[in-house]
Amino acid sequence: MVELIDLVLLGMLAITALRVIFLKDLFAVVMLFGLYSFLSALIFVNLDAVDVAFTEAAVGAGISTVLMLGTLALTGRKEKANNHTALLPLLVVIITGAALIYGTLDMPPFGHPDNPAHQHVAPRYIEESPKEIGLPNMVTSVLASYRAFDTLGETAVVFAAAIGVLSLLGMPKPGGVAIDSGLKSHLVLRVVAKLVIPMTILFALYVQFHGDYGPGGGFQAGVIAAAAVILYALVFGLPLATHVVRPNFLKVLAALGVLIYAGTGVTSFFLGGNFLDYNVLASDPVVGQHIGIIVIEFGIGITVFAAMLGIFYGFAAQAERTNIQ
Amino acid sequence: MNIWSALEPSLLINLTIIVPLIGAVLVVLTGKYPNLRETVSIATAITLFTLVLGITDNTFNQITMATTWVSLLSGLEIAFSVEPLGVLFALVASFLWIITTIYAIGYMRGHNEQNQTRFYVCFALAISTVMAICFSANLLTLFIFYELLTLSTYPLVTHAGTDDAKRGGRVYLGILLGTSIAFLLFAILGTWVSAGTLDFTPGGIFTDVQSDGLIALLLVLFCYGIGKAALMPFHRWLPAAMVAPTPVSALLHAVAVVKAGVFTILKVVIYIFGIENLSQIMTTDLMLYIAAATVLLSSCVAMTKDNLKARLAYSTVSQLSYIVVGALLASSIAAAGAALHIVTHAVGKITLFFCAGAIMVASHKKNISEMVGLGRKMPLTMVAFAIGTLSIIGLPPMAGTWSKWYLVAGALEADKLIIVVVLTISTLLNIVYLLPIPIKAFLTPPDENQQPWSRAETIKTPLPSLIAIGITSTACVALFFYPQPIIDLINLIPDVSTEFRGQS
Amino acid sequence: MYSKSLMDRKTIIYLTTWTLILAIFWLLLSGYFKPLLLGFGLVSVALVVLLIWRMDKTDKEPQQLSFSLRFFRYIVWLIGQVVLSSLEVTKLVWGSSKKLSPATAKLPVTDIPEHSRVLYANSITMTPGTLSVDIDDDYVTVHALDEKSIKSLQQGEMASKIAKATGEKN
Amino acid sequence: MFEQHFPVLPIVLPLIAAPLCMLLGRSQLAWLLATIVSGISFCIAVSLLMVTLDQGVLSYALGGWEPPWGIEMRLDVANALILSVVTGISTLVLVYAKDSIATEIPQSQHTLFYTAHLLCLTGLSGILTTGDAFNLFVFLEISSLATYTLVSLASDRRALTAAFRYLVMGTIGATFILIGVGMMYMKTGTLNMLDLAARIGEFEYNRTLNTGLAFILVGVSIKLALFPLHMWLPPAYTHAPSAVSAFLASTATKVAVYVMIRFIFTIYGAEYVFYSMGMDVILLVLAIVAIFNCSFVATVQSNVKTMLAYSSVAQIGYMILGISLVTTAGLMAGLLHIFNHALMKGALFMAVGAVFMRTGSADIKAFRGLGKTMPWTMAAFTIAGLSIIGVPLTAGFVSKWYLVTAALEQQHWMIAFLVLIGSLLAIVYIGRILEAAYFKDPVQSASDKTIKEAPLMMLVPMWILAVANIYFGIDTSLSVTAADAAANWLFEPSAQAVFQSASQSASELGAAR
Amino acid sequence: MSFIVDYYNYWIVVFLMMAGFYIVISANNLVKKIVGLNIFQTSVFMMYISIGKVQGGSAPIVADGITSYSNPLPHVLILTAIVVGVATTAVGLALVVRIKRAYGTVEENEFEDKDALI
Amino acid sequence: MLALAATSVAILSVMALALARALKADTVYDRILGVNMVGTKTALFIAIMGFLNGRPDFLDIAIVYALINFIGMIAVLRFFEYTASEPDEDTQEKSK
Amino acid sequence: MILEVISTILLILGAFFSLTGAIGLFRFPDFFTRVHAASVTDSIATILIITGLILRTDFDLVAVKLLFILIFLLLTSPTASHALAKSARHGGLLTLAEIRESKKGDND
Repeated sequence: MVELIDLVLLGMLAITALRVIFLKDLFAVVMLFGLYSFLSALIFVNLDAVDVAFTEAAVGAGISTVLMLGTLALTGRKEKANNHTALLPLLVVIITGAALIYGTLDMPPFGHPDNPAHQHVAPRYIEESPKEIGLPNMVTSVLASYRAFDTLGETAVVFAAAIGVLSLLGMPKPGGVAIDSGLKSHLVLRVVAKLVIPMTILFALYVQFHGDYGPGGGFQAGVIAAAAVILYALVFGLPLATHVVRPNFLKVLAALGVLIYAGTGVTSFFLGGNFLDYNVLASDPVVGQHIGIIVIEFGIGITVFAAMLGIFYGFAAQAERTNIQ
Repeated sequence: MNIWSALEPSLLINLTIIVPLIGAVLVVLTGKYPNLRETVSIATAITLFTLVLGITDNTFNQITMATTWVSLLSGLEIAFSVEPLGVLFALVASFLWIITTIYAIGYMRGHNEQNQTRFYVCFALAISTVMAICFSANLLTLFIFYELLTLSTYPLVTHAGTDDAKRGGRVYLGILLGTSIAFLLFAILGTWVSAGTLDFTPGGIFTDVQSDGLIALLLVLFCYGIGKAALMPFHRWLPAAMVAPTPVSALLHAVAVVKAGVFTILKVVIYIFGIENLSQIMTTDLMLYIAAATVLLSSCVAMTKDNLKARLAYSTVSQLSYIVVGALLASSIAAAGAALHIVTHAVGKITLFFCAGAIMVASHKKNISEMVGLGRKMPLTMVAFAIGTLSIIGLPPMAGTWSKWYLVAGALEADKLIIVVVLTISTLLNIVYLLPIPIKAFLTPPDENQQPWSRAETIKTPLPSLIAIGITSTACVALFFYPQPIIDLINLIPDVSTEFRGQS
Repeated sequence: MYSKSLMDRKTIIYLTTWTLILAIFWLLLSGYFKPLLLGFGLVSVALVVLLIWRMDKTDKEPQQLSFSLRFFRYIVWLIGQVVLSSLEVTKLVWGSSKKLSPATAKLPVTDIPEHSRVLYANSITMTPGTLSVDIDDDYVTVHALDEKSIKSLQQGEMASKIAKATGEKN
Repeated sequence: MFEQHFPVLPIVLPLIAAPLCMLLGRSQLAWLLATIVSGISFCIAVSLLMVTLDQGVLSYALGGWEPPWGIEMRLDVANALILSVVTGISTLVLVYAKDSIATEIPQSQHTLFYTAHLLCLTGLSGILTTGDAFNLFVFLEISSLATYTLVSLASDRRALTAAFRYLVMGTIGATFILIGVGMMYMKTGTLNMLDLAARIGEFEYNRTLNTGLAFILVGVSIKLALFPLHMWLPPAYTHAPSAVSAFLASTATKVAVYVMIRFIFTIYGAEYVFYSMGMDVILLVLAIVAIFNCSFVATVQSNVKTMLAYSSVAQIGYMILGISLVTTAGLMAGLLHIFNHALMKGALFMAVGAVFMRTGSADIKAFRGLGKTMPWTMAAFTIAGLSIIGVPLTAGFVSKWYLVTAALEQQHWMIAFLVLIGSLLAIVYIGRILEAAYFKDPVQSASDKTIKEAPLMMLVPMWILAVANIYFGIDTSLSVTAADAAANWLFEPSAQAVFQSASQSASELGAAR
Repeated sequence: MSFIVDYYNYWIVVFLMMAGFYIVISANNLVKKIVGLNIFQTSVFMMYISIGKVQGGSAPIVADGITSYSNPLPHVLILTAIVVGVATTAVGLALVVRIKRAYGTVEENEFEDKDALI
Repeated sequence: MLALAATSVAILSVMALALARALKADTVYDRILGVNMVGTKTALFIAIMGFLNGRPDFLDIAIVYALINFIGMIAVLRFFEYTASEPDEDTQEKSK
Repeated sequence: MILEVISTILLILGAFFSLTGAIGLFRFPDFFTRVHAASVTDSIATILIITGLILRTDFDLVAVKLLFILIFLLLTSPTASHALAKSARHGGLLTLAEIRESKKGDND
């Protein structure tokens, strides 16, 4: 069953990808990309990667698509026909693809439990992490403890992206002229949005704090919460949104998240452990791990929330500016 | 003779290199006061000369002198040691620096040149590097200072700052740096990798381990890598560099730079390949004939040049190849001749350049065809010119006689009759392109159409310049009659002797 | 409808309603009754309520929540309607497409409380066969697959039920 | 008390400082903080270098999880050396940046500049220090993202397109690396570099691993701008703010070269890469072509920054050449050139930045007559330029010496010769600038403002690098010893033996827990 | 046949990757390039997740009665990679917006013409 | 179990059909409609898959899908609102 | 057991309605009519399927979550459809009736 679903979904993806190549309408391209992302997230669920699916759905289909639409709004919808030859790219792609196919020939068979990948490092995570870390969700254990440094890096990447967008696009001025923006004429939308947003944010917080037990965690939570505020901004307009969540507040929040995360690591210095060693945070190592993970997940959450929302603000501010002009 | 005997002998080497540098600094500091500046220059030059004299003295007394600065690369150091060939070159260079400085004072002022301070500074830097070249103990040190010499003389070549000067400078730098990096450095690296050492060792450093082909290749690379020796076809820089002010041409292109080139070739031949082994190298003959061809061809080119300095430049190219020929003949006597030729050609050619410069300053004439009847207006200068000419040609009673003599003897020793023929033809060519100048100056009556020489113009030959010309021309004659100290020094060089040993 | 003083009684009731709903929502989502997670829940609910308060302060469009038995009764009725009309549409789908006679009409909404109009519009949309295309102060524009549906809407059963279900409280 | 945490501090300090910088808000304070942090990192890096020279290897288990289960920071001489270079240059660039960016970047963006710079430093340090293949990818992306930002901060609109091109190429490169790492993981089940090495050692020849390596090498080659994949680099370096060009040119590509060395020598092992796969010939050819092609292109550029950028690509060719010789000597020459080239390019770009600041242009015409008006700047430029050419007594000579020696030891006479010929081209392009500076009269500009010497804060770092060029050209003991030790370390098969025991003890520990 | 069953997943994923890669390098429009980049990356993520799948395994969250779990490590890696991807996308799109403002176009050949870059 | 499998296959087919609609649409709005339908069906599909795999606790993901799908739709609408001034919006699209 | 049978019936019915909607997406002539088809799947199919699923749970938190999904979908789907339709209408898309009318007008 799993294989069948996998095959069907992959087939859908392949068709979508092919269609994207030939479409000239960029809006359609972005829509199809959103679809692609959604379907790939479905594949992730099918292949047991629920946390990944969670993230891909929120990021790929959510944030990325929204940002792309924002860009399209500013840059125009139609790709111009270009007459330069596509032969060279095709050649490059064929060679690369051939190399990859060549590489697959010695690959371990798909899904086989004896594959090297399932034999060496992973078994320890599966067998020991519930004891060592005390969390049911192994992905969270690995993410936030065994490979916490990767995750710190990931937070830094998000922060870097926020810095990048901030420097490129700037931030909207809070409480600017409340020009008529947003979907003002959509009464239904406004009402439904007002109902949905609080629920969404609470759901995000739920995801934030239950990442230890089920799929989710700081990153997903941050994105969902940001998505909720983005929804507000879309419906009620950017000025109101910046009034609710101020850009400067976001800046502080983004920085704070990274600091919380790195600070946890530094704290373990002072308690005699290595960087990010949570065992020393409490007398019982398992409790220490739990504390550490909760704190850093919180750090990730607020950085991601702030960064994603900040990035959206940046794009929206540009759109708003051109709108005024 | 050695006023520095109180000092540690090895320290003298450092001093010879450092004193000009200090001089350079002082020149910069005193740059605003021309008189003071030039006093400093001369004082430095004289100090340096006395230092070299001290080293010479020590050399004759068989005192070994060596010093190491830093270890530059693994197993390679910037190190100096004194050996007779270097002393010889150092003596020539430091002595002629004094003279050139004196001359330059006259010339630069007479010509109202710009940037005189820069000029003197670079001058001092160049001499410093030349001293380092003289005493370098290994190829790496030599190479380093060889390159520095190129760089420090580049501003001198382009001193005028005109488009011509820049073009000349570009050729100068391009060929010298190009050949040295592409060939010389390559040869040095090849030597290092194959022989495992770069130290100058009497008798050479190559053993049977290295393949013949490799050594043959290295010889070619060395000969062409040392671009300052102006072996064809890499001689173009020398005429190009003649755009420089005359004192520069005189010192650097009759003495320091070009002589550093042939000196390096001699040194490489004697201390890296070993004169004894040279005859077994496949490419020796090839390079010998190329050098011989350079001798003849550049003489021919010289004849076609009307510009005095250009003609002198090609003459230099030709004369340098004499030395290369001497070095490659693989005979001890020829090598001695080559070493001696460094000295005799230096004094001879510098005299000629001085004269050319004096003529320039005094009459603003550059072309030979315009110099008709000049002898009467500038008798002293032209007499000196005649002396220089004779010395270059190699006619007694001038210094050049001896070196040519030994070179011919060396060719005979090595049983290379063709070289004897080449040398003879070249002497004839020398006569053809050099002798007409003094002859025209003295014997041909001035053309009526030409502007008559006015007394007032010729008088302007600056006194310092005249003094310098006097000294060098005297030296030309003096070295004919009293070459013994030089020859003694040359005989100290390992494997080199002025004794005719016949075919061995 | 929204007084200037932010913390008047109405607001407090309103925020309390929200707090209750959110708290229930949290508990049902979480399913863990450990002190730690309950604590997080508390913080989370507080945060969200704060945000609601800020949003309302900004956009001045607070959403009253009213849940009553009537409301649920309406929902059940609605589901029944949905099933019925679905069958209609299914017939249309599987049948010949020529039977389609789409129509548009404007229905007055003046007799429905303002805040319930959205519910009305959504109910229309939810029932297959009818689709609210636009809504403004007085009218809701409806697009229907066939004119019968519009007629049944015009009879106003749905409208009156909504008015009943939500109207009382306001 | 922090000694045992030194391996991780050069990453963590800038990472903590970056958000602080943004919170500070005042550009002066941000500058101060960034400079101090970068300086401290430099000191730590140097002390790490000393320790590794002394003791060999430092391993630091993050989170207290032993490798391969946790992420490991692993310092040996090779990365400690480059780490010192990167942090050192970063500190100098920050000193330099204060005045430099004042004219090039709007005031409001200054704190962002410092934040991005610190993030970039974090990323680079992380790439260098980490002992985990995937962690490397993460840090690669931190540095890349920060770099895109830094490049695009310039006021020139072409900086935007340059940054975009860089972004696309860089992301493709990173994704390729990701593919490669995935394939490695697939066959070995681990991500720790030494663990990977031990496991890959069991394979003689494997198509998946080959493809993985090929993808990693292509990806890294994009990041390090190896010849046919270098097209993003010249525009990026040309249009970036001067301080950024100086920093990137002397660090970013070097770090990528290091990554390549790591993957080839530590993970796959020279034998696998060169004898089983024959990568050496490919790299060799590409390196030679890079040297010549890009040097030639450099000689015809009119924009000095572009010229230097192409020169960088050519110089990277030298580094790759050293790697492709497959000997300790060659690798050592490559590493040494990484070190030396950082010094040269840093000084050159700083000097050009100073000129840009004063004349408003980096065109070669703007250099006319600067020998008189900006003597100190041009003197520093000259020294570094001579170093690029490889004039004796400069750092450039030393690396060229070792490179050619290494080639000759392998009897690659032709290659050695080509290397030297290639450096002749450097004479041409550096010569053009020097000629303009010293022998041409300044162009009469419409505005009759006189060109002043660069401010002290810019001259000092520039000159530190210029003097370093000479110092490391004369006293080569430090650089050569370190490079030699590093090369030996990378080549030594016994390095893996050390790990074997370490991993065994680690697994015992893991079992005990 | 087992050959195909073993590898079909990888092959299709390779095809998807290449489709994305093709869009990146052939597209002239910058937004489309970014879309291509995303498709490329997403496909690579799928490759990783495929590596992590264990037949008969379940999602790596401990639950009663489940003995076989899929490999959690690739999931962790890809979580990080997704974040990196969206970060890159955001910066890339921001650059596109700025390029549009500076050049008035987001077609690569058009602004190249405007610059006459090297 | 069979019923679940059958339902999931049915939903998969529905998704495929909706996808086809999205890929080959008469107007932009049809495309959006298709995309939206894929989105909502995905949420349902995940819910069913949770049951199929015996892990119904993945329903959180389904919630996220529904949510994100909604936000995506709103973003699209906002985009239309924004670019409403652009005249050539879907003329080309219609003529296809 | 009975629950399972009911659940199965509900699921199958839901699947059937879903398919109906999807086919309607192709069979219906214009955008607005297609929206109707889509909303079949959105409402009745969702209700049926989720109810079917709920019957298969132990009526614990899972059921509650399913209920949430249902509520959420029922809240957002019509909203989205409505907003889309509105947008389409404002964007100038004509309904079938209007097209027919205008054609009639043209013929006249």
